[in-house]
Amino acid sequence: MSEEIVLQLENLHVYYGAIHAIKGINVKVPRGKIITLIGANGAGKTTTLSTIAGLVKAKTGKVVFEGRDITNKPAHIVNRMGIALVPEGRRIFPGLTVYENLMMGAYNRKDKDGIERDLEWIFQLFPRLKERIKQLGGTLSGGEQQMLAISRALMSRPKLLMMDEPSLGLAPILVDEVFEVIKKINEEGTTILLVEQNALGALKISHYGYVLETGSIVLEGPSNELLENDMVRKAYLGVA
Amino acid sequence: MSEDRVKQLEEKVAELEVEVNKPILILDHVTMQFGGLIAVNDFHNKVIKGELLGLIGPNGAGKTTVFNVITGIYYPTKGRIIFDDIDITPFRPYQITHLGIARTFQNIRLFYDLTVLDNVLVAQHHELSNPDADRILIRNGKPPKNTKRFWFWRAVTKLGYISKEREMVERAKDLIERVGLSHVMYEKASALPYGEQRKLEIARALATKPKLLLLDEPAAGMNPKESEDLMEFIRKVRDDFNVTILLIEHDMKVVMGVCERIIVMDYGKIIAEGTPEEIQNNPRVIEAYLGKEWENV
Amino acid sequence: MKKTLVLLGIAFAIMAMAATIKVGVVLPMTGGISAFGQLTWEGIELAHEMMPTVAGNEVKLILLDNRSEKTEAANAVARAIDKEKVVAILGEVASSHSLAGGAVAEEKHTPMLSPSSTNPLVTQGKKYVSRVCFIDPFQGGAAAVFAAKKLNAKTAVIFTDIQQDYSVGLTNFFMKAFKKLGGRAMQVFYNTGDQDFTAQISTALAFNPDVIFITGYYPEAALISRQARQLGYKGYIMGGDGLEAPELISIGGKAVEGLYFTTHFHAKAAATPMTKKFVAMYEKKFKKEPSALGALGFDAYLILMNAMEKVLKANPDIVNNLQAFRDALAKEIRNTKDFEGATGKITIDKNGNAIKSVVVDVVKNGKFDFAAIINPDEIPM
Amino acid sequence: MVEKRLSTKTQVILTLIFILVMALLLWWADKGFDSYKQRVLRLIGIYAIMAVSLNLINGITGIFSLGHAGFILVGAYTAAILTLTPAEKEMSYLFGIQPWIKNLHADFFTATLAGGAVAAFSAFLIGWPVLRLSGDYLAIASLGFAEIVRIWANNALTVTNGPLGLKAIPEYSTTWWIYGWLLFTVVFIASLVYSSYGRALKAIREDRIAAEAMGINVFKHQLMSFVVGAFFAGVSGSLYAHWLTTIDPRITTMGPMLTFYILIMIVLGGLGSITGSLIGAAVFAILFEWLRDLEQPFSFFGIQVPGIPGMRILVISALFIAVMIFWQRGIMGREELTWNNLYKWFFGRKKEGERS
Amino acid sequence: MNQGVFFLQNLFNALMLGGLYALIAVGYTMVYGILRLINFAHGDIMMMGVYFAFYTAVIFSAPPLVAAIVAVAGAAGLGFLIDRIAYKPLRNAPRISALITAIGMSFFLESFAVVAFGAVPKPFIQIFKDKTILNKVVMLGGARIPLLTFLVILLTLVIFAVLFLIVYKTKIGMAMRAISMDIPTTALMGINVDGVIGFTFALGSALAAASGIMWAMRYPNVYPYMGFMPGMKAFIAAVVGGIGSIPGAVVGGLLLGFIEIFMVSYFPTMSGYRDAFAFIILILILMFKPSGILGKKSVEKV
Repeated sequence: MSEEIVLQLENLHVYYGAIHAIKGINVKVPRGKIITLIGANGAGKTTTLSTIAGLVKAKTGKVVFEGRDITNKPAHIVNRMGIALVPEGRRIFPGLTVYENLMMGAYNRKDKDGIERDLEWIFQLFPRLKERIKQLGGTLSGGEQQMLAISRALMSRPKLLMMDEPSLGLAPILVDEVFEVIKKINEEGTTILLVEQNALGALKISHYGYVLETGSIVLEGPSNELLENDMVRKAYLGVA
Repeated sequence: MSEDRVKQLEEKVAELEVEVNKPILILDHVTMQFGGLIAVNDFHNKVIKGELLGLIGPNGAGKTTVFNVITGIYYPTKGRIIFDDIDITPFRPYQITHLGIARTFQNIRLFYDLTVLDNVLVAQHHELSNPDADRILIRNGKPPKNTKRFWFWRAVTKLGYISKEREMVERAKDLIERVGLSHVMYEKASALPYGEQRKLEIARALATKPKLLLLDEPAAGMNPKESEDLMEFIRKVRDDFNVTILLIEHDMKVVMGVCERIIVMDYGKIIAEGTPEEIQNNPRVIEAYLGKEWENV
Repeated sequence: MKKTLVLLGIAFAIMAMAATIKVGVVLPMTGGISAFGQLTWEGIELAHEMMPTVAGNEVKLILLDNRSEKTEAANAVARAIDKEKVVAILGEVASSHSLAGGAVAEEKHTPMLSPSSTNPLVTQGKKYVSRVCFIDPFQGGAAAVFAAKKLNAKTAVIFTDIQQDYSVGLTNFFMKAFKKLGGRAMQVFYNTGDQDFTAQISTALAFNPDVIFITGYYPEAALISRQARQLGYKGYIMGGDGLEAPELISIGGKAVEGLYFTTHFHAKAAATPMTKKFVAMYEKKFKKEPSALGALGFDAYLILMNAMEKVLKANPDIVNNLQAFRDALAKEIRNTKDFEGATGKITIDKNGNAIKSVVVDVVKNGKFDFAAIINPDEIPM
Repeated sequence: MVEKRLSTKTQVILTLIFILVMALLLWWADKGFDSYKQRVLRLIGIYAIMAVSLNLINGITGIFSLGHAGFILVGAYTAAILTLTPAEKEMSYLFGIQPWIKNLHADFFTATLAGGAVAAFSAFLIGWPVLRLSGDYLAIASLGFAEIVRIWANNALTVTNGPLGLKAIPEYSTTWWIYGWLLFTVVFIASLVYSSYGRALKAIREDRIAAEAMGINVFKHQLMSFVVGAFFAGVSGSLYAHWLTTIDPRITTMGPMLTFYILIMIVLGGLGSITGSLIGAAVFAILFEWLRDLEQPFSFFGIQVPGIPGMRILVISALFIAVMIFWQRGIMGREELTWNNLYKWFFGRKKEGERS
Repeated sequence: MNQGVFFLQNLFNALMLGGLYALIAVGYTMVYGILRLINFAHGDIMMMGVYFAFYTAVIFSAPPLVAAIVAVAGAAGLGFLIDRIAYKPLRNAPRISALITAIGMSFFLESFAVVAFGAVPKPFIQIFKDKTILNKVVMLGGARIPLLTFLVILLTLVIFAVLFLIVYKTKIGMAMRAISMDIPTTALMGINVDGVIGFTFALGSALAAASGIMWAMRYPNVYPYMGFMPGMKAFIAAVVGGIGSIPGAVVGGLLLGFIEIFMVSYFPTMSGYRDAFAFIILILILMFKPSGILGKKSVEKV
């Protein structure tokens, strides 16, 4: 089966000052799939996403998106090419209303009708946001903020949606809901690169996974195989 | 038996229980309001000496606010906080620390530009320099900690300082050893990996010689393996250092695994309280917080 | 052959004799009061162009900026004396700077000649520091005489720039003299750099003064005049030598018409030949009307050269003995008598202060015009 | 693993030798330098005291104070009023003088101590409101207080002689006095910084909330740092007044500009480094004098460049901006030039390999 | 002069001064609002703007309006450039570094003006002649009020309204507000953050130039240090009003203008303390309402 690769990381190295955060990783994201990166805190998951998004500069290596080299392009250019990132900790704009937050996502879009349609779609996905459309982002609860952050990213109609720890800090009951939504978004045609600590949840919904440890990929494979892998089970699923 | 008698006996039992399970901390109908938002609503509970108590609840339920009220960062809108028989409600955070409550933070707050050793040493400074907490102790009929007088001049002139400093360093090194960080003693805190930063933060809190230790999401950002080590570590801390521990945690495995009693909060209110088993089977908790997955664990 | 050698020898001897004499110029060329420094420098430059040599020796000016700061004022003087090995120093402008720099010059036994520091303390008790301008008690007295006798003023409001020692000093001397002459005076304060004086003016007008006397500098004086006229003040406006600058008129516009101020020179008043020469040269070089600061700088240079010439004529070899030269020069400067400078006839007394008449100018048709002259003996001291 | 370090005894001996060598050098400079170089040398010493004291407040404790000039002014006036004789004061106060001010008199050492003490006391008073603020607000409020003090000095004619300032102050500030006080300042502040107090101050700088949770009375410690810094600022003010021999409350003499200059010194040397402040003060004082050559006419590859006044400050401000952009940590960063660090520098290169 | 007229006169004096402070303060507050940077060079940009106008008018004998437009455009360009060169490299540095750089930039612009334009004050009136209608005086209930006062007040209102529209009703305004909350996340939305910040600087600097020209028409004295005190006062006005808030800048500016004028008018012996008033108000406000009169309170997250 030949898959179209949307995003490819080739031997990527990233440094924070003297700290070698990413040590030559290779990742492929095929169109229409959910790919997940799992690993402990400090393994380099967030750094990988930040590098793709253009927030952090790579030292060597390449980021290729739809055949074009986008390594070290500024964040706003990367976004305009079709990559959206739902950052860790949600990072919604607390002083903007829910509506304005969503519009920030659609900042570079000119098609008014399309924006309208996407708004409708998002309100279907998250009916609760519609109720709170005039509220300031900062007054939403944690779960609602996470939904808003995802919706905001979707408003740019990304070809690739990257999510950094969407389940972080959420009540267990909400975690499941978030994974459900991710799955649904993917089923409607968006390619997703997901970073999670909740390895179980992430692997359950993804197609393929990479395991990151101190900046290197130590294991990769189809998600269902990783779920069975002894090392993964021990270190990340907490199953002896 | 008459109802009165039953009541009397019950009261007697309760009294005895009080003797045995003496509370170290009482939150007496505490309410914390920010503008229109009620972050903590009539929180009424206690922490028993020596126990390992968990505080859980969804994001924004007011857990961290409870910590901030206990440690004096916020002054509660209503209610009192009694620690070790002293009403600490009006006290400043540093005074509360001096009386014996130490804490860690949700987003680790180390002194990043200081070495591991210095981070721990900072926590011992107050013992020597803070006579005003002594005054509080004396006023409440407790033995003072005998803070050194004229510590400032000793520090500057080094008269009667060097031996004390040496003592402090010894104690700090010992503590660092006990938490297993001696290999990074002279590293800057910022250079430590995440897990060790968490440990350092706990070590630093322990260096203030607390009776009660508040841990704010100690397992955040740890993988299951690390979390398991952490549980072990927390239990060890409780036993070795003879402290009472109150912790906020999201990782249910940690909470259920380590805590003896759990309080569940939602929208600023306590919605349930009990042993891990009781909590896991409490329908309200399942509905508001845990979800079905936990029902039959 | 022998002849050539002799000729060469003579040539060498002449070259050896014709030394370069260094003169340090310490002025605020940047910073808060840099305008005064730059105006003074114009006059000094002009005089140097006119008289680049003294007794066959080339004069080299070394300009040192003091950034309008005291620390630098003292450092620059020290540098001129020790590093640049200057014979004498021209400067500084502001009295407070001259005090800081003067202390250094005095200590190092180097003559210093200030063009425009009018505070009495600048030369007090010093042997090496002199000036070519009159002192404030003198100026304040002259202004009071003019106000009381020529303008028949009975009441005066004095605008004092509380940040300028010059202004505060002048206010003090004017008030004393004016009260002695039977007038009533009141004081209002402002700060250097203030732009809005409407509050002070409103207060002043309530006193109903015959004359408003502004003891500060021209930028504020121009604004005070404008705003006073806008608020309907009809009486006289007066000021001290700090007002003399073409900008007074260009900023003040019609409002300063009829304004009187005491100053150091006017072409019509002290018609020395040098005045005319100075005015002509200045207008040619800078394409604008000369300023009093420029004239004082010009005179300071010339008086220094005059003294130098006398010293060198008496003993040409003194060029080679820096300290002796400095000592002799300092003495000679204080022997200046009836020197005809651009600002009139100047005599420097044994305390280092210039004795000269005070000129009163008036603004007429957008130009500075001569109004009166007050001689030293008219002033009640 | 044990840190590579010299024994305390070696360090003490090295330090004593260093002080002795410096004293000899100073003695030589005091005899051999012309007065210009001596002036600059003394100015370096005065600047160094100002810089080290501001560094305690800004660099070590992390209180971004812009009010140092105010303390310097208070110290300068207090000391100058004390060393001037009643007769001298009578003469220079044009608007009359408060009798109690007139009759105050003391020797230079006492006057300097008093200058420091009054500055420290004013810091104690100002600290109560100012230290309740943080960040930019604190910076602006402290700047405001310094300006209020300066404006007061400008208006209080019978106390300070207003804008006329104080003149003919005796030139007591010899090289020995200045460097003696500098030594005392450095020893005092260094032994404070390298004690449990210093650690507490640094902890406050790093994270005041965590510091408070460690039992540190943040306000009291900040106030202490503020007061100690102000004391030495007052001392430097006294030395400054008796070096310059005349002071006034002008904005260019004792205004925000002076604070900014000291700030440049400590940022250049490295915020948080005492030795850095010393280096910064020296670099600043020397640079300003050295760059005077830029303002003299000179020839550049055969082209005659006329002297342009103002080039110095233009070049220095451009350099300063460049330092901030490319070299934010300054010369020393937060490190100190200690024997241990020198030792590590020369012999400790292997260290990185040793660690696993 | 009777009491009523005296009061009216001072009222308009205060409105004029306060309006000018407010105009300068708005530029300060915008930059602070999005970058949390006290742009100490703001007053100096105003000074440069006035010089631009002066030289355009003198060298090219341009009509006043053209000179004003050139100055506003020039200052906008300068503001943009300053941000690019000096502040942009420090976006991720501690805020104190940026603050110190701003102080350095202020020194730089001042000394640049000394070297390039000379320190001798230039009379701005040469361009805007005395006969300009704006210098006409209107009699109002016995008080004499220059027409310029009305222009300043009107312009303050207009600029305030325009800015309000830009910030709250346009996309770029939304982006500006977003940047003030979270820079990296704004970049993730596909917004050229540096472009928006540059735009803010340009806008603030253009405002500075516009207010500088009016300042110079009222106080026609152009010199390299003219920006320092107005800049300082405007900054205080911005803080007093609530820094980051545009209506706050207007309120703060007017308040400062009123207090200065009325204190000096009714307590003439205190006029030497005039500059101290501003600082005393500043400190009082910081003590009792640190976020300013109209500022929002920010709680530090623990």
